[in-house]
This record gives sequence, structure tokens and C-alpha cells, in this order.
Amino acid sequence: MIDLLTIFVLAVFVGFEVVSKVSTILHTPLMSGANAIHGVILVGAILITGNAESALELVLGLLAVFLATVNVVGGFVVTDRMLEMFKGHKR
Amino acid sequence: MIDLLTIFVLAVFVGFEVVSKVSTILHTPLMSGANAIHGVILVGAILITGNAESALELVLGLLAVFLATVNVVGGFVVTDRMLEMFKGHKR
Amino acid sequence: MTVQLVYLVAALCFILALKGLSTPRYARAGNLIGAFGMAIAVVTAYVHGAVHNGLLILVAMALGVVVGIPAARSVKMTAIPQMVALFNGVGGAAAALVALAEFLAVPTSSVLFRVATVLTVLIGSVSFSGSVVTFLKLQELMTSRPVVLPAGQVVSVGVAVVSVVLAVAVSVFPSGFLLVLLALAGLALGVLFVLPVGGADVPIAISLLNAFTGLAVAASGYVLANTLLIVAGTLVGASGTILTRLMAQAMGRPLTNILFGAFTAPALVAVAGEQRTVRSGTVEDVAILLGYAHSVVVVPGYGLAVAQAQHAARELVHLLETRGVSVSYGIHPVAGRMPGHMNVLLAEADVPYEQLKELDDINPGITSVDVALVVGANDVVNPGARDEPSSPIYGMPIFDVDRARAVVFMKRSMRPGFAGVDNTLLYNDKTTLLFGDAKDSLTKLLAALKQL
Amino acid sequence: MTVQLVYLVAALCFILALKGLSTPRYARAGNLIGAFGMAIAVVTAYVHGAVHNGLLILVAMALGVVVGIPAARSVKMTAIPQMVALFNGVGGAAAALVALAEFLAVPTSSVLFRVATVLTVLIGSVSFSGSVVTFLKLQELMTSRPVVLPAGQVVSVGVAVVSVVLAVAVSVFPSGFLLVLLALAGLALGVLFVLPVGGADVPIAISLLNAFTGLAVAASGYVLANTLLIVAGTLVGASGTILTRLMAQAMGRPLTNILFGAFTAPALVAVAGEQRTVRSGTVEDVAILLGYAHSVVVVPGYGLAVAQAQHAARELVHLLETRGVSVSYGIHPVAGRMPGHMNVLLAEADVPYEQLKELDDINPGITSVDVALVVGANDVVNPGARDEPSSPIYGMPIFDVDRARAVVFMKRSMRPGFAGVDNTLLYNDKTTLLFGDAKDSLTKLLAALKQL
Ligand SMILES: NC(=O)c1ccc[n+]([C@@H]2O[C@H](COP(=O)([O-])OP(=O)(O)OC[C@H]3O[C@@H](n4cnc5c(N)ncnc54)[C@H](OP(=O)(O)O)[C@@H]3O)[C@@H](O)[C@H]2O)c1
Ligand SMILES: NC(=O)c1ccc[n+]([C@@H]2O[C@H](COP(=O)([O-])OP(=O)(O)OC[C@H]3O[C@@H](n4cnc5c(N)ncnc54)[C@H](OP(=O)(O)O)[C@@H]3O)[C@@H](O)[C@H]2O)c1
Repeated sequence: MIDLLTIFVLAVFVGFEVVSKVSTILHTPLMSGANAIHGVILVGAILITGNAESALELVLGLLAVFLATVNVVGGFVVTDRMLEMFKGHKR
Repeated sequence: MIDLLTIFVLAVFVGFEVVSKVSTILHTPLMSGANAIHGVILVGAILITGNAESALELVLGLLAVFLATVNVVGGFVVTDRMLEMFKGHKR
Repeated sequence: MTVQLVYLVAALCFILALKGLSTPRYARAGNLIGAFGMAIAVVTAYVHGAVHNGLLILVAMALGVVVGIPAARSVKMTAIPQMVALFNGVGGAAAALVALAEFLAVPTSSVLFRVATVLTVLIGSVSFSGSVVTFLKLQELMTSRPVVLPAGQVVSVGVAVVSVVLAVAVSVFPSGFLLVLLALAGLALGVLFVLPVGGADVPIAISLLNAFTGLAVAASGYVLANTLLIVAGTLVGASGTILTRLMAQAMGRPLTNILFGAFTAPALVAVAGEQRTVRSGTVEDVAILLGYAHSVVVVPGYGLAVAQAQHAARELVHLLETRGVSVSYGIHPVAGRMPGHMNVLLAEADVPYEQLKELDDINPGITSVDVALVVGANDVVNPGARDEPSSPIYGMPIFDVDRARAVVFMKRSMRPGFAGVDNTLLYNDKTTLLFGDAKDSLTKLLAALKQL
Repeated sequence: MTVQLVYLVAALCFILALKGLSTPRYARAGNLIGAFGMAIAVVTAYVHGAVHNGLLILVAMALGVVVGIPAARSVKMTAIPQMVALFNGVGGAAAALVALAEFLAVPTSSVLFRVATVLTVLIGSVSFSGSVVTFLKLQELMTSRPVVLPAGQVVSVGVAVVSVVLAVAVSVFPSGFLLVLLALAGLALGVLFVLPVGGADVPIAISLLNAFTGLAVAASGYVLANTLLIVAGTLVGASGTILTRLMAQAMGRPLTNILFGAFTAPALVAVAGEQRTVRSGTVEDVAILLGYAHSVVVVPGYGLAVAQAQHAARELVHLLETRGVSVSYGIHPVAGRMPGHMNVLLAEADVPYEQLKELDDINPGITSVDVALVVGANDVVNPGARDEPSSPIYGMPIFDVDRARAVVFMKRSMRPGFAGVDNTLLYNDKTTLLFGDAKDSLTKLLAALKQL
């Protein structure tokens, strides 16, 4: 439990530090990239659904899997599309 | 176990990120400040000695307590002395 | 053990992804590393955790792919904000559903577990409904002006109190029914939170909701005792919070004012400007002005995005360059619908990255610029932000185009910009107004220039 | 649980301490926060963990305080590097002892545990003996030149191999005897590692050993399953690594060259310069030169630190200023015995922070400087580093004092600086040499100036 809390605190610092010096140019792709990352809830959704015992759980779980997949796939693809455009123009 | 590894990895990132942009002016105090922090081994030394069961353990533990205390106390005091001098001169 | 190791590697990938995304050079690689981490985590979860219902899960994922990829592929670059909002919303909903399902499966665990469940459900539903409302606003399926309900503040506070009470209740007596009520309260709260946020501030709300979803995912990580969810969710939560603050700073306004401004701000009425004279020019006038200039700065704004005039602008600039005019774009950090949005739009229109200049590149040399061409921008060139302490946007850095030799405004009317503040520059002697939709005007201008 | 919470808070304090120490503004507060975190962690460990031997522990701590505080209080600012080295060494030793004691108590635990033990003991002893040697070098209890033993490289590699074999052996068969052997091998390794490192490079070695101690502490955290030790040790390990790299960068040399340079570099022989003429001046000449200048830049170096001439330099500058000369100090990042060391020394002599200028502040305006007064510095003003790609220090940024109107060097002889590279600037027509100990020369100069 306390280990998880430690992990949480450290992750907060990593998140703060990593993002705190980014230039405004990249705000939009960074937002959408971070957006894709929280789609990792898909892992949780799969684990829940894979162990679902009632029909209700199963339905909720499958819905979560579907939604999380949209988040993950859409997030990474849209970010990549944006960044691809940026890339062509740099030295 | 894996939690401890996760903590390790995150702490590596925090350490890297926090220090990576420091100006050369502060290298010396930063080095000595970090030096003081690893004196936290004092906590380990106290725990070991407090549970020592053989005389050998006790001697090793007490030696560790003594050395670690020197590290902690000396480290923080010397860093503070340095920084105090800096401080007087800034707006 | 190996499963946990894979999750650790995935977490590492996510950190590297965020690091990469903060430097232009490695941004794309960073995103790919993130996608890689996600892929290994999902495959591992499936192989190891999908004890039952394996096929159904695959089907649900396939459906998600079928919906997500085409949406992400086909979305116009001007519509990125609403797309991000939607993806964010579904993520929040997924987190809430996961916590709900887990609670139904094992309702009788420890208090800490229930607290984490309650947080996930509450934050996840706020994030979901809030994101849906931002989507509706940006997609113009509803008004993008701030909506202040009658007694809005009272209602919001009321719903918030109810949520807190329900949250405490569920933490103490595990009850599925109360948890569902809490989810409903969260949905209401999300709507109430976003309604009063006005059009151009919506991106900030999205960014904040993004951070919320991250926190919901982190909390669900406690529920499932899954370190990967904790690390990834927290990363997104923390970076989203910082990003939100950076955006607010780029707009020169405190965050509270952006989110709750509509409740407290005196309704801004644009000072009627009709008494004062403005000079409106013809397309030909402007063509001559531009065609014989030495140096031109183009300042695009929200209106350019709305009119989707980025390609027309690129062509105009190109034509001017072939005539020997030196042209650069002045990109304001908050021009457009989202911070950094103009960069994306112009990059899409194949404008070379090097032509995009920031405030500090343009302003020092502005006095030697012959023409500043303001396309669908307004607030970001309003001298009031610099000179009038009483102005609501005072303090926001602007392009000092009023110090250029001449200014051309392309807009449709005399209406003020997003901030609702009148722009004295419109009445300046230096200024020529070219009324009309930005794309139309640019196209006509192109034609006229070719005649020169 | 509460104990763990205190440890978590302490870990947080350490992170904040490092963050603070990286910004001049919050450095002192940061250090105090770190000390606070340490205090609560130690008190908690004592209250909760000192089941037996409580009194003995207190006595040992009291002894540590009695030794540590006076040492830290009385050390001269020029001797900071060796003090840091000593504190670092005792920390490493403590870590090794803790792991040793724990191993004696519970030798039969898992392999992972033994690996962590082995790492702690090995790294801790390397750090201890290495630090002791750096101390001896810096305190000039032994030569500060690189010491290359006969067949030194072979011996080092041999000891390293033995250490690895012992480490693997202990990880497989738990044996206290082998572990003690490993500790001895580590001690030898530390000595062999630092011996070939030359005088001014020693700070880099200290910084690296600092990172090592951090890692040893982190490994001991695994041994004791204590998260605080893991977090704090890793933080120090990571930040120490980065700091070491930053220092090497500031010197413009790769780290491997600094640490192992003595083995591989062709022994540098300073080109005998006697054929070429130098102009050596009297104190009075230099006093006139300085007294009637408009602007002067003082570039202090290693020699100023050795001569402890910082107070004399401050007085000289003060006198010049009362005469209306505008004076600033040019502080090179690696001037002195330690990166940033000159700043500390001059701050100690009450030189206002604002007068300390970096490379980028001085170089652009250097051509309008009347006199550059180089006090015990050499390499950091050697034009060869800028102009001669064949020079061993090529690439290190320097103060371009050769572009000032006149240069005065204060040094004791024609010997080259630390890098052993001849400095053509000494033979330049612009240059006046004032031979002698820096403190003596400055004091005489002061007297002469007062006569003007
Ligand atoms: N980018 C962000 O992230 C962000 C986030 C939150 C808030 N904001 C705020 O949004 C504002 C952005 O400033 P801005 O200068 O880009 O925009 P603005 O001040 O809102 O002005 C946009 C101008 O474009 C004109 N326009 C709209 N549609 C048009 C069309 N189809 N063709 C031609 N003109 C059109 C409008 O005038 P007409 O109606 O007369 O045509 C309006 O004056 C700032 O106040 C900023 O603080 C930005
Ligand atoms: N600061 C760091 O962290 C660090 C770390 C590693 C390496 N280094 C290296 O150390 C060097 C530092 O450059 P630097 O210009 O400061 O020093 P330097 O190049 O080593 O020159 C110091 C000069 O001071 C003179 N000197 C010594 N004792 C003196 C005394 N008592 N009175 C007057 N003069 C005295 C010496 O000449 P005489 O013998 O003729 O008097 C010598 O030429 C660079 O090569 C740098 O790369 C620095």
C-alpha cells in the first residue's frame, strides 16, 4: 500500500518535471499524446472482463474495453498524424 | 519486489530530470547536498543495530551509525555554510 | 513476475513518450514508443488476464479499432480539439466502468479500496460528461458562448455537495446503488463544470479533464492493485495539470478566471464603435499594398482556423515570395482553438517550419515591417492588452502590429474577438479592413495579386 | 504504516531538496528541507527500530555529531572538495557495513537479496577507499599528479575480475568469509580507480563516487526492504551521474578521458618556452596599468584558490572601483578545484553576486576591456583551446582575454596550467607577467595602487 503511494508520489514528480519546460508549439500534440496514454485503462478493462462472473459485470467490462480501445487507438493515431506534419518541415 | 523496482526506475527519472538543467554555479553545493542525502543510510544503520543479536553485528552496526552520522551532519552543515554565503549577495 | 516486468517496461515507455513529446525533435518517436508500450501491455493483459470471455473481449477491441482508427484518420486538423475531447471522455467512462464492475464483483473489501473506487467512478464520470459537453461546444452542436444557468452557481455547489456526501457514504457502507447514484452525480457535475466555460477557453477545460481522466485511471490502479495503471494515470494527471497551467499562463490569465470567469466577470459589452471611423479597403487596394511591400508579417488567428483558410494563406505567402516580398508568420501561442493549434494547421498546409515565428522573433523588428496582415485574429494583436491596465486581457503578450507601417485586418464584421474586448487598432489610421470570410478574401486577394 | 508514511514524507523532502539546490533562489531552503526530512526519518527509525542497544546507538550518533559538526564548521572554503570526499567516503563505508551486518544476521535469504547485499558491499567499499585517496590527493598528503602504477591497467583489470568472481560466488553460496574478501577487493578497486586521476580532475571522481555511494545506499534499501533508502539512494545516484556528466561537459572533455586519461594520453610535455621572450613587469607597472584603466576584468583560477587570495582580490577590486574603474569578475565554470568553486570562494570574500560574470557575459564585450587581470588561472584563458584543434584542451570554452587591450598574468613561474599545455598568450606582446604567489602579488599591488 505504502509502496503504491510512493510510486504515486514519484510519478507525480516525473510527470511535472518532464512536462514543465515544453514550448507552446507542442501543447496540442502533447495533450493528445497524454490522452492516448491514459487509454491504458484498457489493461484494467481486459482484466476485469476476463474475470467477470455476472452478466452485468461482463457487459460493463466489454463496454469499458470498447471505449478504452477507442481512446488508445484514436489517441495514438491522431497524435502521430499531427506530428507527421511537423516533421516534414524540420532540418 | 517489482514495486521496489518500479520505485527505483521512477526515482532514477526524478533524479535525472531534477538535476539535468542546473547551472555550473551550483555544482559544488549540489554535490555536497546530494552527499548529505545519501547519509540516510543512518536509518539503515539504526535499524540494523537496534536488532543486532551478536557482538560482531553490534560493533559493525555502531560503526555504521557513527560514520553515517558524520556523513549526515557534516554534509548538511557544510552545504548550508556554502549557501549562506551565496545568499547574502542576491536580490 | 514476468507480467509485472512487462508492465514496468510499458510504464517506462510512457515516461519516455512524454519526454519525447516535449521536444520537437523526438516528438514523433516518443509517440511511437508510447504506442509500443501500450501494445505490449495490452497483449500481456490479454494473454495473462483474459481467463474467460477472451473472444468477446477481442470483438470489443476490434469494434474499438474499427471506430477509433477511421475517426482519427479522417478528422480535420481544425477539429482536433473536439476529437481529443471525445477520446478523453471515453477514457474517463472506461475508468468509471472498470471501477464499477470491480466493485460489483468484490464490494466488501477495505475502506482504502472503496475510497479509490469512489474516486475513480466520480472523476471518471465528471471527465466523461464534461468532455461530451466540450465536444458539443466545439463542434458547434450547441452554443460556444458561456452558458450560465439560472442560479447556476447554487446548483453546481449543490451537486458537488451531494457528490461528496455520496462518496463518503459509499466509502463507509459499500452499496452498489449509491455508487450508481454517485456516477450520475458525477455526470451532472461534469456538465455543470463545462457549461459556463466559453468557446476559446474550452481547450483549457479539455486539458484539465484530460488530467482528471489520468487521475481516475491512477485511482483505478489502486482498485485493481495494478502498478502500470497507477504510474501511467499519475503521469497523465501530473503532466496534464502542468500543461493546463502552462496554457493559462500563455493566455496571461489565472486558471480560476478561465474556468469560473463566466460566473464572476461583469458581462462584457463591446464598446459600440460605429461612431468612430474605420477605413475599409477593396481587394485591389490590399493587393497593391502587399504586392509592393518589402516585408510582410502574417498573423493568423481563430478566424483562419474557422474559415479553414490555411491553404489559401500559404498560397498567398508563396505568391508574395515569388514577387520578392519577405514574409513570415507570427504565431501567437494561444491563437486558434487550442494552444499550438496554428502550428499544426500551418504545418498541415505545408508551411515550412522555419517561417513560423514566435512573439519574441517578430516584435523586436516590427517597426521595419511594411504590412502586418491579420487574418481572422483579433485579441492577439489588440494593443489594449499591452497599454490599458483596465482591459480584461491586459497582460497577455501580443504581436505589436500597431507599430508596423501598415495593418490589414481580414474579418467578417466589426465584432470583437473571443475576449469580447473592442480593439482600437481597427480604428487606427494605419489600418485597412477587408471584410469577408477569410478564405474568400484570401482567394480574391490571390487573384488580384496575379493581375498586378 | 505510520512509520512508512514518515519515510515517504522524508523521501519527498529529499526530492524537494534536490529541486531547491538546482535553483540559486531556493538552494538554501532546499538544503534545510533535506535536513528536516533526514531528521524525521532518523527519529522515526530510532523510536520504532532501536529495539535493543538504544543507548549505544545514541552514543554513536553523539560521537558522529561531535566529529561532524566541528569539521564542517571549521573547514576552509578552499578545502570543501576534500571535506565532501571524506563525508562521501564514510557514507559508503556505512552502507557496506550495514549490508555486511545484515548478511551476518540473515545469510540464508533469497538470491535477489544476496545480489543486493553484494552490490552494497562492493560499491560501498569502492566509494570509501576511492574517497579516501581523493582526500589524500586534495589535501596534498600525497602527490596530486596522476599516479600510474607499473602495469597499473593490468592490476586494475585483475582486481576487477576478482571482484566480479567473488560477487557472483557470494550471490550463489552465501559465505561471510567471501563477502569480507569482496569488501577488501572493493577497497583495492577504489584505490586503483582514483590513483591515475590527476589533480584538477579529482572533483569529477568525487562526484562519481558520490553517485556510487547513492547506489550503494539504494542497494542496501533492497537488502533491508526499506523504500526510503531506495528512493534517496537512487535519487543521489541518478543526480550524481548527471552532475558528473555536466561537469565533464563544462570541461569540454569526455568522462572516460578524464578518468582513464592518464593511462592512454601521451605524457604531455610543456613546450619549453624559454626561447621565446616574455615581458615581466614590476608591481608598479601593473599598478599604473590598472589604476588608469576604464574597465578591468579579473579572471581568477585554481592558483587564486591555492594561494587563498580571494580576500586580497576583493580588496584590490574595491580599491579600483573607488578610483572609478569598472571591474567585473570572469568566472569560468571549471576554474578552481571544483565546478562552481570560484563562486563559493568569492562569495565567501563578500564579493557581490552581481559582479560575478560568466563566459557569455564577458566575451562579447571583451574587446573594449582595458586590462584582463588573470590571477592564478591559465587553461581557462588559453587561446589554444579556441584556435588549435591539435591542443588537448581544444573545445573547452575560454575567456577570450587575448582580445582585451592588455593582459596581466599573476603566477609563480612559466609552468603550464593543469592541462600541461603551453599557453601562447604568455608570450603575447599585450601580456605583462607578474611573477609570485597570487596573494603576495595582490597585496603588493594594493600597496602600490594606494601610492598612485
Ligand atoms: N488558442 C488557445 O488555446 C486558446 C485557448 C483559450 C482561449 N483562447 C483565446 O482565444 C483568443 C484567440 O485570439 P485570436 O486573435 O486568435 O482570435 P479572436 O481574438 O477570437 O479573434 C478571431 C477573429 O476572427 C474573426 N473571424 C471569425 N471567423 C472568421 C472567418 N470565417 N473569416 C474571417 N474572420 C473570421 C472574428 O471576427 P468576425 O467575427 O468579425 O469575423 C474575430 O475577430 C484569445 O482571446 C485567447 O486568449 C485561445
Ligand atoms: N574546476 C573544476 O571543476 C575542474 C575539475 C577538473 C579539472 N579542471 C581543470 O582545471 C583547470 C582549471 O583552469 P585554471 O585556469 O583555473 O587553472 P590552471 O590552468 O590549472 O592554472 C592555474 C595556474 O595558477 C598558477 N598558480 C598556482 N598556484 C599559484 C599561486 N599560489 N599563486 C599564483 N599562481 C598560482 C599556476 O602557475 P604557476 O605554477 O606558474 O604559479 C597555474 O598556471 C582546467 O584545465 C580545468 O579543465 C577543473
